[in-house]
Amino acid sequence: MQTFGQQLINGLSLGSIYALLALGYTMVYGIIKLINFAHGDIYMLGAFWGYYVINQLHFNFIWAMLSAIVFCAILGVIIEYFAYRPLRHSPRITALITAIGVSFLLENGMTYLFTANTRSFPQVIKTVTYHLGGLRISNIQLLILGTACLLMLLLELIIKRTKMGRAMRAVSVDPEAAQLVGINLNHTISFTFALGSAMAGAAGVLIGLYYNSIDPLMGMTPGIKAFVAAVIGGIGSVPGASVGGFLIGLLETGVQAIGLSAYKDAVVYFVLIVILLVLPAGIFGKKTKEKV
Amino acid sequence: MKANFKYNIFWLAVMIIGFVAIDACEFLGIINAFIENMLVTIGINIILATGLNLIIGFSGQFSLGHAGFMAIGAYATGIMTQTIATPLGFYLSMVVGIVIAMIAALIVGIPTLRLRGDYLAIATMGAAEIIRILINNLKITNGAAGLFNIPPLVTWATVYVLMCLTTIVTVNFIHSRNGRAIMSVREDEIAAEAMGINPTRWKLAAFVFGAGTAAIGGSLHAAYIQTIAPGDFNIMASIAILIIVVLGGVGSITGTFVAAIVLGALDTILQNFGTLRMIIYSLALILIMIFKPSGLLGNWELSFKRLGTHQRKEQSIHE
Amino acid sequence: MIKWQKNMVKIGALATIVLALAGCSTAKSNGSGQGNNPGKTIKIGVNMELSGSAAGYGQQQKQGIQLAVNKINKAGGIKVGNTKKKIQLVVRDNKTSNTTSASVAAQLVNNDKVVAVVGPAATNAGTASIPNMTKAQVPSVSPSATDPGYTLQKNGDVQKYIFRACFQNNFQGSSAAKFMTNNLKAKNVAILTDNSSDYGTGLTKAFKKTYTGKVVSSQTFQEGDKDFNAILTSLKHKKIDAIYAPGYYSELGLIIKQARQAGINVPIVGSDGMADAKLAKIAGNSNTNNIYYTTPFSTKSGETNTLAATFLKTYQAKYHTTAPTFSALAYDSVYMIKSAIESEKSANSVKITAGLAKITDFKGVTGTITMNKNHNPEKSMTIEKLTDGTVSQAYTIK
Amino acid sequence: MSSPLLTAQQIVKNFGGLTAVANVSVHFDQNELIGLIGPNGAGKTTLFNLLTGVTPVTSGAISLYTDQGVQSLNGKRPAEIAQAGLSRTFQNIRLFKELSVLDNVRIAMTNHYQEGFLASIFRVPKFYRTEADMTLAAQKLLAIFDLTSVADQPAKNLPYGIQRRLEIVRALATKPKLLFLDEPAAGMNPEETADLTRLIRQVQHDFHITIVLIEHDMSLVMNVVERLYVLEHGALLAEGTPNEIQHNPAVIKAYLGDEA
Repeated sequence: MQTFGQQLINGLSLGSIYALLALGYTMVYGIIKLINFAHGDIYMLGAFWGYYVINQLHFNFIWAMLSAIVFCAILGVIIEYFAYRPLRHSPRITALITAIGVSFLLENGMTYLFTANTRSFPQVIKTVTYHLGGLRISNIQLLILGTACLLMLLLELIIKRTKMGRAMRAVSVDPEAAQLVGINLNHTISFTFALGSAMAGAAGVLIGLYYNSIDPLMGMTPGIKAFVAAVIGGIGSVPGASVGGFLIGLLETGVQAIGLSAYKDAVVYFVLIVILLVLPAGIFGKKTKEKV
Repeated sequence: MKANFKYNIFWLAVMIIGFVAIDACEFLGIINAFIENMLVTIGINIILATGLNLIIGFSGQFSLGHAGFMAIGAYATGIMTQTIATPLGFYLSMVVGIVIAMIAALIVGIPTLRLRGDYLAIATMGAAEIIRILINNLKITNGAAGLFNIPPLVTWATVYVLMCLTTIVTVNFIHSRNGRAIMSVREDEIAAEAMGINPTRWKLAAFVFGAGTAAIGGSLHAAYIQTIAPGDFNIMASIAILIIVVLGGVGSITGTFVAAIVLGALDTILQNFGTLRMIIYSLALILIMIFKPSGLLGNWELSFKRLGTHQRKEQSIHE
Repeated sequence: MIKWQKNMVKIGALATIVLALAGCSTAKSNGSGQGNNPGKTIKIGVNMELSGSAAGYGQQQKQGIQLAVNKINKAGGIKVGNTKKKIQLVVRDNKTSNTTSASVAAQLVNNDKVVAVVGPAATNAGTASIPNMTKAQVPSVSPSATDPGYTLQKNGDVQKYIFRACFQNNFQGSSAAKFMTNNLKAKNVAILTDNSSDYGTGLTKAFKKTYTGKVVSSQTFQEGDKDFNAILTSLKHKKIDAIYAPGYYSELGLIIKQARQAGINVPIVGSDGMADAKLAKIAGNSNTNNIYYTTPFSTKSGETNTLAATFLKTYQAKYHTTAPTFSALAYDSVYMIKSAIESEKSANSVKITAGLAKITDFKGVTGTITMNKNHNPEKSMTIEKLTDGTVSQAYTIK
Repeated sequence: MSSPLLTAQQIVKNFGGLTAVANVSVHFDQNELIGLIGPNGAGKTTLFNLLTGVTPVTSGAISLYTDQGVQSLNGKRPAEIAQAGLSRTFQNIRLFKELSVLDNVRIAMTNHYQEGFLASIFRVPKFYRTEADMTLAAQKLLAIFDLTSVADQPAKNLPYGIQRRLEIVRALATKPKLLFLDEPAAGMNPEETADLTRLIRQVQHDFHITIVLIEHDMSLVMNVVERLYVLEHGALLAEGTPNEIQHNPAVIKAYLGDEA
């Protein structure tokens, strides 16, 4: 029972990481239907930014995180402006390939500039492990879990309650019609990228701190997993991304707990396929039926 | 009929001239092992990308799992030629690979092909990863260490001939009743169904066909490189094939040829740039996509028929 | 219909020509068979993982290679007969891809005309390069291809042109097993294997073959994994005396950290992929206790081996960090080639191959090396113990 | 009266809590030209979709009368229903836009020309013969409807009226026994509508098939059809000849209420 409780904590803490990343995926996809392959790499850049400002400029944790959020938001807007905006009216598969190109560029550019070596992230917050009836949970795990939930609520609020959020929803349903009612398409999409990338930046610093290990390819695997999480949850849906993230986290933990660690990813993909077959648009996705 | 035959002879001549040219260059030493390596890689990529283009470009189904089927072909060859190290053994293993890949494609395709767009992409990606993880954990495949010392049963000539054959078969498939049915499903599934075309069946046909060609590519890869490992067939490998298809132009087999050659040559030239190679490659990718959003050739197709339109009229008169 | 048959005949004729031509291309003989010769300089190729998933390890090896070449060139170069020739490095990136590794090998031997190659780092990339190396009769020394079969052909004969500077898996795995039984008195162990390459799986196979105690649990992880809490939690309540975890420092650092934080304090034993100062940096010094690993190169060996001492010093001066094992192995690879050239008094690639096969009592940074008949270096192994993140003890195994 | 071709008995369709079609029974006879009218949202297109299998019925029976006897179409996929001899056009034109006019027609003939997979791949003479037969048949059909000149053009390049016509030709190419036309005159000017009227008569006459027509253009409907069904709120309001319907008080009320 105690082991089960501990595994639940492990799963939730892993899931909160996927959820953090999946939120950014889901937002960008929701609005321009682009699988932003470079999202995982923006997360990597956030981690590296944190690494440098803490080591070189001696920022504290809060400032490092805030500055990483701003840095990644700007980066997201720049990438959107140069790489995706020219392709807005092109086939979606073209934009996908461009996103893959951006991802390659960020990974290899960072490898070129900073070498491929793994670096240890400066431990600006000392890890404290709390013992709760035989269960262990660290302050950083709680921090990540808290941040993931907080950001999810914040996003939900922005999307549901603000003017920009309304514009985002409008664009995601019908960009042309949104323009007709006076919504600035470019601003809205830039804002979405800024928001999504900011979340990746926050995730980068948090996860860098948690695992204490960063490298230029760190965004690849979590990026794909987070995308799977977003799809399971119903891509485009904020609560869906979180649920998907936690689901994958718990699933991976469960599979490893019963000793099938070699098949952990296979099980995740299998569950993904099964969920899509039952719910073709994910758990929270809206089913769209073509009108005849 | 006579006119059709003329075009076929024309294409055959092109293929033979290509073969003779490569052979002559090889003989004269213009093509050394390095260039040959590049040409073979390009040839294998053409086989892989043509099959994927059939799935993506012609049947309109976004598959991201091509490397999984390639892995099946590669491992069939890797395992079987350990015991039957003859050219016959290679062809036998290739056939076995094709059959297993097609069966796997059926198992994957029947449930997933009802998904649409990106959901299908992610499901096929998952399926390919499951195949790779199984290979990574099986004894017969030698797990993560992969297989090496695979007998060298393939020369550039084998790759060339098989490249021509798969292309002919694929193009013939597309330019037939089958191909038109597949394209109608891409254009409008509901209308196609109202015309008596079973969309699931035709999507599946394209998917299974593509998987078969992927297995051929895998077999050739295994026998030429003589080393295979599960890591060769990961998501990035599927994406590499997808890049060729999109860069050449979705729905253009000619484009697939051009893109495979351009990317193959680019990759080889970039080998001289050391660590900068992947940076230049990714920049090139982004720039080509921005300036040529529908691919290098769009959906343009090289056709001798179109080059001689007057002959077409002649043909219809004969009929 | 008759016309059609006529045409069929034509196709048949053409097909015959094609096949004849195909035969012609394969029948062509393959060069004179003398290998590559040096020009004014001795060209040594580097076929290395400089991008892609193994880039971290490849870049460390490249640093070791460059250090060795700089040192040799500063001293005037390599003595070939009566003249001294400088080394010219040709570094090429194989992207951690087997196909590219084959292509890079072909380019190095055919276009760059190198007389020897250092690399690749991984077994698979290495085996993919073998056909081209063999065809051109140019030797390669891999600093870190550990699969026992790497230097062997299918029939068990040695690959004539393929050498390595590192231990093969069987030796490391069985040494670790003996060490855990004899020194750590571990009767029940758990195994945690890096399942993404031959390295971890090969070591585990060798370990299981030798280990006489009970393997309580055998789990795997993938390269790039960062969260091991689930596996570790499942081990926590099992009765284990030690953990055997063959893999690289990037993942092992995290395993150590998360194990210690989860309250698992049993010894963790690994392999030379762990022998890197970054291990303790990632794990945190306070967590890096009771850690052992097999390695050919001990940072403590500077105390007895003067070569190692100078290497460590120059490496520290140039790259501002303690030299990792991969760099040391790559450094030795270059010197092994140098030694082969000097003993054969020729920098012809076939001669270098012969020289490499005859290496005996070569004094290297990673020990005194003798090349055995299977092109595996025989040298002594060290097991290092880490306490508070630094090497506290070193056991030598013969 | 001629013998029945298709009957639908008490068919019901519920979408969630909403009843789109309630207890509708219709019968279409051999070689008949039938109109289906009703205000917007009356469930006309839904009825088409139910009969052609695009959406499954909640309850009720659909039967097709063939030479081999009565065949139930319940639970059949649209493709099977199409193969059984029911074809249709769409309210919002659904041509294969990127493909040529000729290919649009040839695709509809897919099930009538068995080429065989291997035959097509290896281009045996039989393939060329089948392909030539198929093309010839398609060209003949195009010639009848005056589309020969645009045969090689992609369907998306055609003007609106021609696209509608092509859709009818494509539907005919499946060799149907029963053809459903969903608002064929929508968006046409009076001249084009007049053309269409002639066309529909010609089709029925030349191809000896049953045609069911949804149309808002009363001049067209009253001109060509022999019998009419009127739907309102998913239920059958009236049935009869154009003359009867025009004088049916319930219909007049429904229409005046709708247009007022």
